[in-house]
Amino acid sequence: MAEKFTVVTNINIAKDVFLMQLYGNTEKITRPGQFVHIELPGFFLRRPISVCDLNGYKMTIVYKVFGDGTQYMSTLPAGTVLDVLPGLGNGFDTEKSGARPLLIGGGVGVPPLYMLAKRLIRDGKRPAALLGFNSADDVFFKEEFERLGLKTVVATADGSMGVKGVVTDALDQFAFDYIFTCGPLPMLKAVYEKTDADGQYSFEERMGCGFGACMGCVCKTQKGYKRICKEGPVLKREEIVW
Amino acid sequence: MAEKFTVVTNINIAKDVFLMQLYGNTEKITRPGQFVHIELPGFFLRRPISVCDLNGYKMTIVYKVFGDGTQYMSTLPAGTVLDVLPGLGNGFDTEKSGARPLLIGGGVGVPPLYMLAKRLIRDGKRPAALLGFNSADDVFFKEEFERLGLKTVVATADGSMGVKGVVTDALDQFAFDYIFTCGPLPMLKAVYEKTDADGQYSFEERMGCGFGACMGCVCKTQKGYKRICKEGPVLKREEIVW
Amino acid sequence: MVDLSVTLPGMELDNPVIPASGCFGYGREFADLYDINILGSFVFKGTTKEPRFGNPTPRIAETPSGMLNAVGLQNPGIDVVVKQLAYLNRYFRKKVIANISGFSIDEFVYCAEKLNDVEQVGIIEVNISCPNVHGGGIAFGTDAKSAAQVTKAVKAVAKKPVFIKLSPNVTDITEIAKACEDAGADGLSLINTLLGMRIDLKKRKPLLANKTGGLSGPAVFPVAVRMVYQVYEAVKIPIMGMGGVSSAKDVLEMMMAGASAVQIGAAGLKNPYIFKEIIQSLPETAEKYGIKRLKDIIGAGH
Amino acid sequence: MVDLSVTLPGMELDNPVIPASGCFGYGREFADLYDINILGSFVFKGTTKEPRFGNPTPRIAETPSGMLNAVGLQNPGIDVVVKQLAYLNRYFRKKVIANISGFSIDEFVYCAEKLNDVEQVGIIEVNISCPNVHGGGIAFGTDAKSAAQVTKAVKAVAKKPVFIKLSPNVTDITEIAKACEDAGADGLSLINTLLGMRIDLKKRKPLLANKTGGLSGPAVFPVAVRMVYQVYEAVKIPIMGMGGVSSAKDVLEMMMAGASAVQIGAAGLKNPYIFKEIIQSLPETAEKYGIKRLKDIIGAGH
Ligand SMILES: Cc1cc2nc3c(=O)[nH]c(=O)nc-3n(C[C@H](O)[C@H](O)[C@H](O)COP(=O)(O)OP(=O)(O)OC[C@H]3O[C@@H](n4cnc5c(N)ncnc54)[C@H](O)[C@@H]3O)c2cc1C
Ligand SMILES: Cc1cc2nc3c(=O)[nH]c(=O)nc-3n(C[C@H](O)[C@H](O)[C@H](O)COP(=O)(O)OP(=O)(O)OC[C@H]3O[C@@H](n4cnc5c(N)ncnc54)[C@H](O)[C@@H]3O)c2cc1C
Ligand SMILES: Cc1cc2nc3c(=O)[nH]c(=O)nc-3n(C[C@H](O)[C@H](O)[C@H](O)COP(=O)(O)O)c2cc1C
Ligand SMILES: Cc1cc2nc3c(=O)[nH]c(=O)nc-3n(C[C@H](O)[C@H](O)[C@H](O)COP(=O)(O)O)c2cc1C
Ligand code: FES
Ligand code: FES
Repeated sequence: MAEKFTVVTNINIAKDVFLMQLYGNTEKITRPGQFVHIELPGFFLRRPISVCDLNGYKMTIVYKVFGDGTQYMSTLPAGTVLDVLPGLGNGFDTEKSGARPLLIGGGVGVPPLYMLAKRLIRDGKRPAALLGFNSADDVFFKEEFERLGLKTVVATADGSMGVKGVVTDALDQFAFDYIFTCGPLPMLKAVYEKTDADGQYSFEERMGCGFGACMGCVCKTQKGYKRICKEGPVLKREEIVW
Repeated sequence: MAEKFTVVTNINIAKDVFLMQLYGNTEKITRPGQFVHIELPGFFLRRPISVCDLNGYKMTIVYKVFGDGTQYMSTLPAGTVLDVLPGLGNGFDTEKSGARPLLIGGGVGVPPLYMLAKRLIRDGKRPAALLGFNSADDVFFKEEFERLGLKTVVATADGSMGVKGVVTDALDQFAFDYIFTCGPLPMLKAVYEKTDADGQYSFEERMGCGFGACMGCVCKTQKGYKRICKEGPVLKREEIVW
Repeated sequence: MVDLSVTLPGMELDNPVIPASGCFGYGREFADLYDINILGSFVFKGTTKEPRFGNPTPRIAETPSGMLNAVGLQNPGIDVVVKQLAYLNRYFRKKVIANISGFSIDEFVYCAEKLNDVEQVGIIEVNISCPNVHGGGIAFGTDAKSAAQVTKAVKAVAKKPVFIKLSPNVTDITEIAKACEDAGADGLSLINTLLGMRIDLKKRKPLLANKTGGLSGPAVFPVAVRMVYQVYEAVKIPIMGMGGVSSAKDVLEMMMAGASAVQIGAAGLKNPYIFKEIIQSLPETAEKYGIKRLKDIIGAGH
Repeated sequence: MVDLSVTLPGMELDNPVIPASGCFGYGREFADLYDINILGSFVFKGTTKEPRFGNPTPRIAETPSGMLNAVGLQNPGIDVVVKQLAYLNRYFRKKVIANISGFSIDEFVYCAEKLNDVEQVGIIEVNISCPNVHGGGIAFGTDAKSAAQVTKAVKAVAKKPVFIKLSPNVTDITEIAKACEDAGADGLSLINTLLGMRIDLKKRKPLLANKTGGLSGPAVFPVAVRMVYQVYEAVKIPIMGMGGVSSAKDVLEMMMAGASAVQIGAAGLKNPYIFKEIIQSLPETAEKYGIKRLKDIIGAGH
């Protein structure tokens, strides 16, 4: 009775990174930054993956092969039916955004920012994108953000594309009044420390249920303990306790 | 490195009974009465199923939906690739057969007798077939045996087809000098008790490995303990201890 | 029609399906998905005297057909919980089962007393077996004498029937079960989680911040069935059986082993709809095995 | 190139992969499939003083990600086994590990003595933990004192290094491990199977003729890792780790928990080629985690 989603495409778009389109009932997905929890045959726990784009009943996710589960996912042919819990988590609150938000993504933190960018544009904002990767091989979605009309800067740790360094080394290329960011913890922390701008930060945690029942994913915030899967994954800057 | 077999067809041929054709390397299958051990995704142990027919690299098996594993098997579409250990067990020794062997099968004990019938005919014997089922709905392969030219009698427990009763109630319809039989334990025992004819009996046991390593399937015989998966599933009449 | 009803001390259940403690919160998240009044009852999250944050994260790891958790009894403390329970009847009308934990006998007693006047609580389940708390929590469940002491102390104050929840991490679970029965327990719940560990190959460290965690899910089912079976032969008080149950067939198997009702934990974390699915398929499944009244099969496997 | 070699008392192994007792017979069936000299070593089927038929069938049941077995130590008795071992070198050139069981200390001693002169036996593994034999077999493994007595008695006669194989069905495995170490054990093997049960819903009886059986396979892996981890911290003698290992990654995890070598049982019954597959993929897998010599990661998870 969870939703059934059918794999439409599943293609390799960067080193170990795959883009999967799924067809199914997406009605529960209301905000960018929400995630879906995907059951994979042979694995006990579901895998949480952010919604990257939404077009009616067609949902796009982008994932990196990290361990056995995502490795298995990357082998699924079109037509595979997956059991999915859609629309989990709070997602980004676009109403809080300033007029010129900067979207900062690191690695597989980039995908949810794509749907976010579309929503912000729809709301009349003028977002820009700063995307961090390890190397040119890992880069994806630069063109996609550009095609949406965003000023898009890529930073790579080895300098093989764009700015050499981490995202915070390229912050000065932007004028912004708000931040939306998603990526590895050290990146989130560096962004937090390097800027005073208000903003929203999306976190990761290992999950049991993904819908608030097990207390597996709890983190400490300025406003008490929160479940990353339910009151998160997005925390407001002022809530964060490092 | 076990053999990969691809499902070619998987069709319902009687109540809860399916015929599956598989394509793969069948070279290890040398005798009728041998079985294959099939790995099913999501199940820890393999499922032992007798070889029913062999045509080069095409193997036919016939199985009944009994529990969760065979239920799952019945849903597999053509093209599914399965991991199979082929050619297990001793199989029937057709050289020992008399000139007019009677093949007695009960339920899903019938399938291995089909490949056996073909081999016996090739060897110049004149086999006949006596097939027992619960009800007309359950009957399968009557025509197949007839098409091979065997006199074929069906017995059903409820009398809805052929002789009313169990196989031993129809024994007197045959003149035979040897018996090959496969079916549920009570049937094997009844056949053994009702006839003096020499013959070979195929047994079932729950298996761990299926290839002789775990001692999970051992049964007592007149010649010491034997592994049903290795020195069986076929025992000679004189070996049997009930 | 198959009769699904079963009986526990002080509770008549429409069916034996009960979400297990720590895997259902207070039911709120599930009530958002479907009407949870279809359940036999549910056990709410383990509660202690003082509020507890629990263990640092990661608290969850995956295992073959199961999971490890090291939540460590995160809860707002019994006083807050008692207050919140007043609102429970807005989405659940039946009696619930309260799960309490403690680090000293006094703490167990304190929690049990607080629950005496909470009308919606039908049974108190005393968790002497949580493997994820340091400082003695588990010691009560691995030693027959301490188990009996906790039982006696809680029974002395509790106005509700008391079930003791046993740990599977013991050499002889029947010894502990009998000690609890002798000390006055009205029933037993088993099993809690098996102590396990995973190691992160990249970090070369235990994956869970707490190092070890409790194993649950289908992987433990055969261990749970065995323990329920053994305890059923050792005691006369009713058993709530759990550990790896994830289908209607598993419910029947657990009952045949000796359970009067069946709790489900990990399987409901993976699939929140499983309680509904199991309750809906129980009649048909029972019929397949010639079962007319579920009550009839309690201990039928002996 | 990754160095796969590891060392056990009296044995240098090309790699840590060792088929576990009772899951490999004497290797004959596997030697028919591929050259088993690729193995680090193997442990042969548990042997007792007298020949044993074992338990009635069914002896095997399936469980989620695992299996139950109640074979019950079927073997032709140590005298016959010793004779047969003379032919082993026709298809296996390396040293093997002998697994012995008994119902009294004398029987263990008898078997150990018989093996003193069998050149190809490198280590004696003393199984004080088989859950499938009635009449005390398991009692040795669930009580520290008895475990120490068996160890001392076997050590007094054995000319080969002695590993004691521990039962996981205990409250505190470190206590038993330390008792064995103090009594002179050269090493420890863990874990044997967890006691489990399945019930046949149609027959309303335990599925196994023996009622209970030993659970093994991937389901038990996290329990095994936890126990190896705990025992590694409690003793100084080497550990052979096992329980649910079914991939090269699992081998590494078990070694990081503290195992000097890794045994594989149930996974090889499901897939007889798994030993070969794991040994072939170990170098690549190790490299992925920056491992140059497997020896370096023994206990690295602590
Ligand atoms: C809210 C959220 C959104 C995410 N969105 C994306 C995304 O859009 N694209 C993407 O590539 N990745 C995303 N991730 C990370 C992704 O969930 C993990 O990479 C993935 O679960 C790894 O699974 P595995 O089987 O390959 O790894 P394994 O290590 O084999 O997984 C074992 C267990 O650990 C969990 N796990 C491992 N790494 C993580 C992690 N980083 N976060 C949470 N659980 C983890 C797995 O879910 C599984 O339960 C997201 C994580 C969260 C929490
Ligand atoms: C040598 C041999 C040949 C066989 N040939 C055929 C055949 O050609 N057609 C056919 O329909 N059936 C055959 N069977 C029986 C078939 O193996 C079982 O019906 C099947 O394994 C049941 O699996 P399941 O998952 O549906 O049942 P479950 O009960 O869910 O299976 C659980 C476990 O029990 C084992 N098991 C259950 N019943 C049997 C049984 N009768 N024999 C052995 N293991 C069992 C399963 O293999 C599995 O390991 C044969 C059995 C043996 C031993
Ligand atoms: C995330 C999680 C949290 C748990 N918290 C508690 C708890 O607070 N109190 C308790 O008695 N048991 C707790 N348990 C144990 C379960 O109630 C149950 O005994 C165990 O998980 C076995 O059942 P299962 O295999 O169906 O999950 C918890 C289990 C899980 C998975
Ligand atoms: C069929 C079978 C037979 C076994 N026989 C023995 C035995 O004779 N002696 C012994 O010490 N362990 C025996 N074991 C236990 C294994 O050696 C091993 O300790 C256990 O199965 C855990 O490892 P695994 O999960 O890899 O199977 C047996 C296990 C199985 C599955
Ligand atoms: S993952 Fe269960 S509460 Fe968040
Ligand atoms: S099934 Fe393992 S020896 Fe026959």
